[in-house]
Amino acid sequence: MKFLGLLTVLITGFLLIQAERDFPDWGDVNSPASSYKLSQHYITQTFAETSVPNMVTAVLADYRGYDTMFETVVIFTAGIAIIGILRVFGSNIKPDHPEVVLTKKKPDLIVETTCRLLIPIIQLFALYVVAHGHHSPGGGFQGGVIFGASFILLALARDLQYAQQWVPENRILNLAGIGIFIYAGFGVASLLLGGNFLDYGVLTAIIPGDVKDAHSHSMLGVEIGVAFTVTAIMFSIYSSLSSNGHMKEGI
Amino acid sequence: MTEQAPILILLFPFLTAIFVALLGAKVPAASWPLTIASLGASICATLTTLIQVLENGTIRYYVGGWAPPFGIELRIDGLNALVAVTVATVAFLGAIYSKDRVESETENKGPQYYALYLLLAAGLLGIVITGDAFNLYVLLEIAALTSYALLAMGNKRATLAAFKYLIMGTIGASFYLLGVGYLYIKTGSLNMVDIQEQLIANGLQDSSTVQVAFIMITVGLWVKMAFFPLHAWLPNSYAFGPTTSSSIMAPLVTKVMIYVMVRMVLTVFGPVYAFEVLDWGNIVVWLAVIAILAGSIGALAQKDLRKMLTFLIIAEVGYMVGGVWLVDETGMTGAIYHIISDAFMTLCVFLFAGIVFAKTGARDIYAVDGLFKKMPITMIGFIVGAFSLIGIPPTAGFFSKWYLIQGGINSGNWEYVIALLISSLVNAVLFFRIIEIAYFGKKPAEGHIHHHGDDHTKISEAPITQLIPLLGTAAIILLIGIFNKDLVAVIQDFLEPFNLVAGIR
Amino acid sequence: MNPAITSSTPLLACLASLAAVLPILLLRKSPNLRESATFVAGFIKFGLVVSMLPTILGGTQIEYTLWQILPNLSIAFRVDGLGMLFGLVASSLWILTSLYTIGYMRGLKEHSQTRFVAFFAVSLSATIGVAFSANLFTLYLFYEMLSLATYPLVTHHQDKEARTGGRTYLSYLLSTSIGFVLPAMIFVFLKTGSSMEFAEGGFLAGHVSGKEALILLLLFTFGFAKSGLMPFHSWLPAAMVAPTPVSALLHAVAVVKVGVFCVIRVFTGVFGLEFLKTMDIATIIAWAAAFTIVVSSLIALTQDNLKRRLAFSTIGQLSYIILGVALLSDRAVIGSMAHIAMHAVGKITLFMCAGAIFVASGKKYISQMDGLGKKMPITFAAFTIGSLSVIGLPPTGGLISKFYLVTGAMDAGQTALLIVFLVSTMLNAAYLLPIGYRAFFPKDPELARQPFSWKNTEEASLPCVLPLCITAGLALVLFIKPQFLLNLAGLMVGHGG
Amino acid sequence: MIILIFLILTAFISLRVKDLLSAAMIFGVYSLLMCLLWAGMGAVDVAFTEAAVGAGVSAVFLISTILRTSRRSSD
Amino acid sequence: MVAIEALADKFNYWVYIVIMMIGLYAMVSKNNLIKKLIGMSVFQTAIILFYVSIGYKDEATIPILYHDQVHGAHHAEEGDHSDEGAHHDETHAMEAIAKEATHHGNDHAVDADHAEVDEHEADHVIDAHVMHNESDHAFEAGHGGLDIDPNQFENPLVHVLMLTAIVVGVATLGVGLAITQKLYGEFGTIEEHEIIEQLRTGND
Repeated sequence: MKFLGLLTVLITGFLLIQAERDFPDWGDVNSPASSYKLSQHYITQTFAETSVPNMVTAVLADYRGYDTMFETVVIFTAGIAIIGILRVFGSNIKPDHPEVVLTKKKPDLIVETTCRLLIPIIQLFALYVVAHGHHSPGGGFQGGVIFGASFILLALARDLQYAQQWVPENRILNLAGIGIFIYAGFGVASLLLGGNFLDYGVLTAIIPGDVKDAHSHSMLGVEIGVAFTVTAIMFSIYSSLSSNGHMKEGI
Repeated sequence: MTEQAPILILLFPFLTAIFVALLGAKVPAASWPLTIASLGASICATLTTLIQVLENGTIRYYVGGWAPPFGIELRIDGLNALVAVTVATVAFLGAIYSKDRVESETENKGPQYYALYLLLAAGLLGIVITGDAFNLYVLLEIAALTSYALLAMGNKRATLAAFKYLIMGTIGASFYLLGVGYLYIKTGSLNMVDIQEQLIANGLQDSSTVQVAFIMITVGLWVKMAFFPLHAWLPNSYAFGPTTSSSIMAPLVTKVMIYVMVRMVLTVFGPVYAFEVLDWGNIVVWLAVIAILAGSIGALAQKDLRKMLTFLIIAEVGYMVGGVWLVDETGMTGAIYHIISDAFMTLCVFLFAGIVFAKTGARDIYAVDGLFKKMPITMIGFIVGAFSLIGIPPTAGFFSKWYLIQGGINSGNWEYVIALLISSLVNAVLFFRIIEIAYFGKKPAEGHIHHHGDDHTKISEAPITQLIPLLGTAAIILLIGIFNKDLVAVIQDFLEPFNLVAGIR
Repeated sequence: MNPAITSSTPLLACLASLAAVLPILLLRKSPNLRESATFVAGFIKFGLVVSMLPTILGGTQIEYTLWQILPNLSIAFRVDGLGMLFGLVASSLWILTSLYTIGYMRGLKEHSQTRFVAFFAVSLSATIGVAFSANLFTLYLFYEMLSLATYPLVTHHQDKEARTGGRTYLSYLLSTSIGFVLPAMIFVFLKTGSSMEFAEGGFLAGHVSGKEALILLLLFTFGFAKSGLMPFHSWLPAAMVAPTPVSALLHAVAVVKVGVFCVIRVFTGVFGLEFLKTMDIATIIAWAAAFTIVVSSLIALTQDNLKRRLAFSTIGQLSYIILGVALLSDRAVIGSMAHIAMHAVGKITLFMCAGAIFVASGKKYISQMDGLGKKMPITFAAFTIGSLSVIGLPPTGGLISKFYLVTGAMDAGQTALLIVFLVSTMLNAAYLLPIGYRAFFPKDPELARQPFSWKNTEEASLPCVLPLCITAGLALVLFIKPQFLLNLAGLMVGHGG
Repeated sequence: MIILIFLILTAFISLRVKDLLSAAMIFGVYSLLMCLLWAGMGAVDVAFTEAAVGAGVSAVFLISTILRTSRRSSD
Repeated sequence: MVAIEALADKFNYWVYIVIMMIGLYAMVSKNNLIKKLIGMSVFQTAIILFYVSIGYKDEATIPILYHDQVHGAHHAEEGDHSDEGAHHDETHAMEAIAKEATHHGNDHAVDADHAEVDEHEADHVIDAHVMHNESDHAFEAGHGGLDIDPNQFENPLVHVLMLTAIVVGVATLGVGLAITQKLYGEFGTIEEHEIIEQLRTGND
C-alpha cells in the first residue's frame, strides 16, 4: 500500500509539474483566466447588471446561481446521507461501544455564562453576514455556517439534548428543506413568469423596482434560502456525528 | 412549457427528493408514489426534449437567462438527449423495484432512501444535460455523495466498500476538478463549447498544461467509472450494497461517467486534439483490452452472483472506453449505443440478482437452483438480459457488439476485436452456468451450505412490483435491439460534425 | 440474376411453427389437442413451402424483406432452389417426426412434454428461417436462434448426463458462432459495404485479398460448427443424450443440415464458386472434410451405442456434403445439395429405428441387438433400407447423390479425394450393414434357431413405426424420382440439372 | 512565503502525528493558515468560508467522530 | 537567491503540488480511516489553493466595488459621473480604456447571438443592451475615465467556484466521518487493515 501510494504520488506529481511548466506567472494580469471576457465581464458589468457591489455574491447567486443551488443540494444531500447512514430510529438502539466512555457533563458556570453571552452575538453576526453579503464578504454560506456553529457551540457548552430543545430534529430538516425550496422557488417563479429557470430579470413582475433591483433582491432571497439550509444541515450533521446517530447525548 | 423541458428533467426528481425527505418523517408511505410520479414526469420531460432535439437540433437552455459563457447553459444534443432518456427510464424502473425491498434492506430508512435515490437520479440527469464543465463537477459530487450513502446503508462489507468508494471517488472527482482548473487557467472559460473554441483560438495544441488537463480529467473519470486498474472500489460496493441501491447504481453511475468521457473528448477537447494531437489511441485500446480480459477473468472466479455481475461491469467499461478510443465513427457509435444498451442490460441482471436474493436470501450463484420451475416469468426476463450481455441477436447487446467489432476491424485494432469476442464467450459460459443451475435444479455435489435449506420449495414467482421492472427492462432491451437503426441514426447525426476518421487504416 | 417476386409466403412459412407455440402452451393440459395443434402447424407449414415449389422450379425466386434492422442490413427472406430443397426436407420431415414424437414420448412417459413440443416448433421456425434467409445476417440470426432453441431439447432429461452433453453442445456451437462467424461476417460487411445478400456467383469477389479470403473461408466453414467438421464435431455425439425424436429430426435433419447448408451458402452465395476457383483456397477445406470422413467412419466402427454410431456416421456424411461443395465442380455441388435431402431421409430413418428399438425393447447397444430383427421386423427392415441409402447403394436415393459426388470429384480431377469417397463408402457399409444383418441373422445359434413369427413381434406403437416406414419408403421413392431435387439443386449452379 | 512553508509543515504533521485528536487540531491550524493565505490573495469570501467551515465546523466534525470512535492511530 | 526568485514566480503553484501530494499519499496509503479523511481534506484544500492562485492578480484588490465606485456608477446612470480611480497612473488608465472598448464590443456580439438563439428571452436581452449602452455612453462621454478597471480586481469567478468546492469538501468529509462511525460500530476499529482482517477471518 505504501509503495502504491508513493507510486501514485510520484506519477501524479510528475504530471502536475509538467502542467505547471506552461502556467502563466503567478499574478499575471494578462493570463487567459484574467484577461478573458468571462472574468472581465463579471468584474466590469456585475454592478451594472445586478447592482450588487460584491462580485462574488453576484456571480455566486446570479450568474452561476444554478451551481449554487446544487451546492446547497450537496449540503442537503450530505445531511440526508448522514442520517441515512448513521441514524438509529426508535428503540432499535445498540449499546455504545464500550471503549467510548462519555461522562455526563456537569454544568460549568463560566462556560455556560460565556456561551449565553456569546451565542446571541454570534447569531446576530451571522444574520449580518447573510444580509450584508451584497456589500461585504459573506453571504448565505458563511452566515449559515456561523449560525449553525452557534447551535453547535450551544450543544458543546450544555449538551446535545439541550440544544435540541431549541432545534429539534424534525424542525431542523424542515428548515433545510425550506431553504432549498426558497432557492428553487425563485427559479420556479421565474419559470412561471415566462423566463428561464432562475432568471431573476422576469421577477420584476412581483418584485418592486427595475430589472437590476429584481436581481439584487432575488439574490438576497436565495442567500437566505442557502443560509437556512446550511444552518440546519451543519447542526444536523453535528448532532448525528456527535451522538453516533442516536440523537441522545453528544460528546 | 415545452421549451422549459430541459430544466424540468432535473426539477422533478430534485424537488420531489426534498419533499420526500421532509414528508417522509410523517408519512413514509407517500415516499414511493411520489418517487415514481416524479421520475415518470422526468421521463416525459426527457422524451419531450429528445423530440425537440430531433426536430430542431441542439437545444441551448440558458439558466438564469445569462448567455454563455457568463451563465451556465444546459446544452442538449442527440447524445445527451438519448442518455438522459436512458437515465430517467432506468431510474424509474429501479424505483418500482425498490418498493418491496427498501424496508428490509435499509433498516427502515425508506424516506431517506428515496430522497437519496431521487437526488442520485437528479444528479446523474444533471450531469448528462449540463454544458458547463464546473457545474458538472458539482453534480458529480451530488451523485457521488448519494451513492456513498446508498451503499453504506448495506451490510458490513458494503460499508467498507462505500468508504473505499468515497476515497477513490473523491480522488477521481478532484482530478476532474483539477483538470477543469488547468483548462480554465489556459482558456479562462468554463463553458464546454467555449473551452474548445478557446483552445483552438489560442493555439493551445502543444500546451503541456492542456495535455495534463486531459490526462487528469480522463484518469479522474476512469476512476469514477472503474476502468480496470482503477476499479478496486466497485465490486464489493455493488455486490454487498442493498440490492435496491445497486440496481440503480450499477446500470447508471459507470455509464454516465462514460458519457462524460465521451463529452469531454468530443465537445471539450475535440476529436482532433484528443485523437490526433495526442495520439494515444492504441495505448488506451490496449488498456481497454486488459480491462475487458481482467473483468472477464474476475467474473469467472466469482461464486457470488452479484459480484460476478460487478466484474462484468468492469469488462463492459472496457468495451466502451476502447470503443471511444478506436478513433472510428462506427466504434464511437458502438460505444455510445453501448452506453444505452448496457444500462438496461445491467439493470436487467441486477434486478434479477435482487429478486433472487429477495426470494432465497442467498447470494451465491447456486441460489438460482431450479428457478425455472418456480419462477418462470422471472427467468424469462433474466434470459433476455443474459443473452444481451452475451451478445445474441436480436437483443441490444448483440448490436452494440456489432458496431464495436466493426469499429475495431475498421481501425485495425484486432486485439480489441479478439478481446470482445473472448469476453462474449466468457459471458456465455457465465450465464449458461447460471441457466444450467436454474434449469437442472441440482444442488452442487460438494454439499455447499445454503442459508435457506428447506424453504426452497416455497419459492414462487416474484411480486408484481419486481416483475414489472424486470420484464419492462427485458422488453426495452429487445426494443432497442430491434429498433437500433433509428437509435444509431440519432447517434450518427450527432457524430457527423466531428468528422471522425473512418475507413480502414 | 434470377427473376424474383415479392411475397410474404416465406415469412409465413417460417412463422407457422412459431405461431404454434402459443396454442401448444395454452393447450398443455390436454395432450391430444396440443399434438393436433402441432400437426395443424406442420401441415400449414408444409403446404406453404410446397405452394412455392412451382414458382421456384420455374426459375423464379421469392423475396420478402421484413425489417431493416441495421443501416444497410435487413432481415430478409429469399427462396431459391437450395433453400426450397432444404425447406421441403425440413418441413415434411417435421410432420413425420411429430407423429413419431407422440409415440416415443408417450411410450416412455417423458416429463415436460409441452415444453418439448414447444421448443421443437421454435427450432423448426429457425430451421426454415435459415433455409429462406436472403442474406448472411439473417442466416446468422436464425442460426443462433436454432442453437439456443435446441438447448432445452438436448438437455430434456435434465440429469447429469444431459447437463454435460448440453454444456458441450452449447459451448461448441456458441463459441464457434460468436468467435468465428460473427467477426468474419462483420469483416465481410465492412469490406463489401453491401447488404450481404447471397448472390449467384457470390459478392465477395474483388473485395478481399487472397489471404483474407482464405481466413474468411476457414472462419466461416469451421464457424458453422453445426456442420460437424472436425475438430469441431464433439458436440454432435454429446448431443445424443437428447430424446431420440430430437436426435432424429435435429441431428439428422435440422441442426446438422443447417450447418452444411450454411457452408454451402457461404461457398455459393458469398464467395461464389468461380471466385473460389480462381483463388484456389477450397482445397484445404476439401482435405479437412476428407479427413473428417475417414476418421469419423473409423470411429463409428468402434461405437457400440447405436445412437453414437449413427452420430459419427452423421459427421462423416456431413463432410461428404462439404467435400462436395469444396470440389467446386458443378456436379459435385449438385450432389452435395441432393445429399442434404438423401442423407436426411436415410439418417432420420435410422434414428427413428434406434428410438423405436429403445422404446420397444429398451436396448441402446448394438451388441444387445442380436436377433432383434425377429421381434421387430418392420423396424429393422426400415433400418436396412436407411442403411443402404446412407451408404449409397441401390435401390435408394443415396445412390443418386453419391453418384453426383463421385462424378463431380472426377470432374474436378481430384483422384485422391475420389479414393476417399470409395474407401469411406466401404467403411459406411462396414459399420451400418452388420447391424441389420445381425438383427436378422444373429451369431448366437440359440437366437438364430428361433423361428420367426408375426405373432412374436414386439414392435413399438404405431405412431412410432409408421413414420419410419414412410421415411424408408421415401428413400426408395427418391431413387426412382430424384429429378425435382436435382432440378432444385441445379438452379443453384446455373442450369436446370 | 512563511505561511506557505508553515502550511506544508502543518499538513505534513497532521498526517504524521499518531494521536488523532492532535491531528484534528493541527488540521484546524492548517485550515486557518490556508484561510490567511487566501485572505492575503484577496479571496476574502473564500477565506471567510474556509475559516468558518475548514477551521471551525470540519474540525468539530472530526473531533466528534474521534471522540465517538478511537483516538489512536497506527500511522 | 536567483533560484528562489525564479521559484517565487510560481511559488504558490509549487506549494499546492506539494500539499496535494501529501494529501494524496495519505489517502492512498494511510491505514487509519480518519487519517485518510484528513488527507482527503488536505488534498481538496490544495486544489482550492490552486484555483485561488489562478484568480490572483498583482496589485489587484478584493472583488468588491468600493463605495465611491458604486456611488460613481449610480451617478453614471444618471448622467452625473464623478471622477474616480485617481490612484491609477495615466498610462495604466489608457491601456485599460483600450481594453475596455474591445471588451464591450465582444459583449455586444455575444448578446446579439444570445438574442438570435433564444428568442423568448428577448426582453431580458434588450434590458441588458440598454444597460450596456448606458455605460458605454458614460464612457464615450468621457466623464474622466472608466467605471471599473478589470485589472484592479481579483478574478471573482474562481472564488465562487471555490466556495462551492469548500462546501463539497465539508459535505464529503461529513459523509466520510459518518461511514467511519458506522464501520467503528460494526468492527470496533478504524484501522483499515484490521477491518479487512476481520472480514477475512470472520464468517460473513
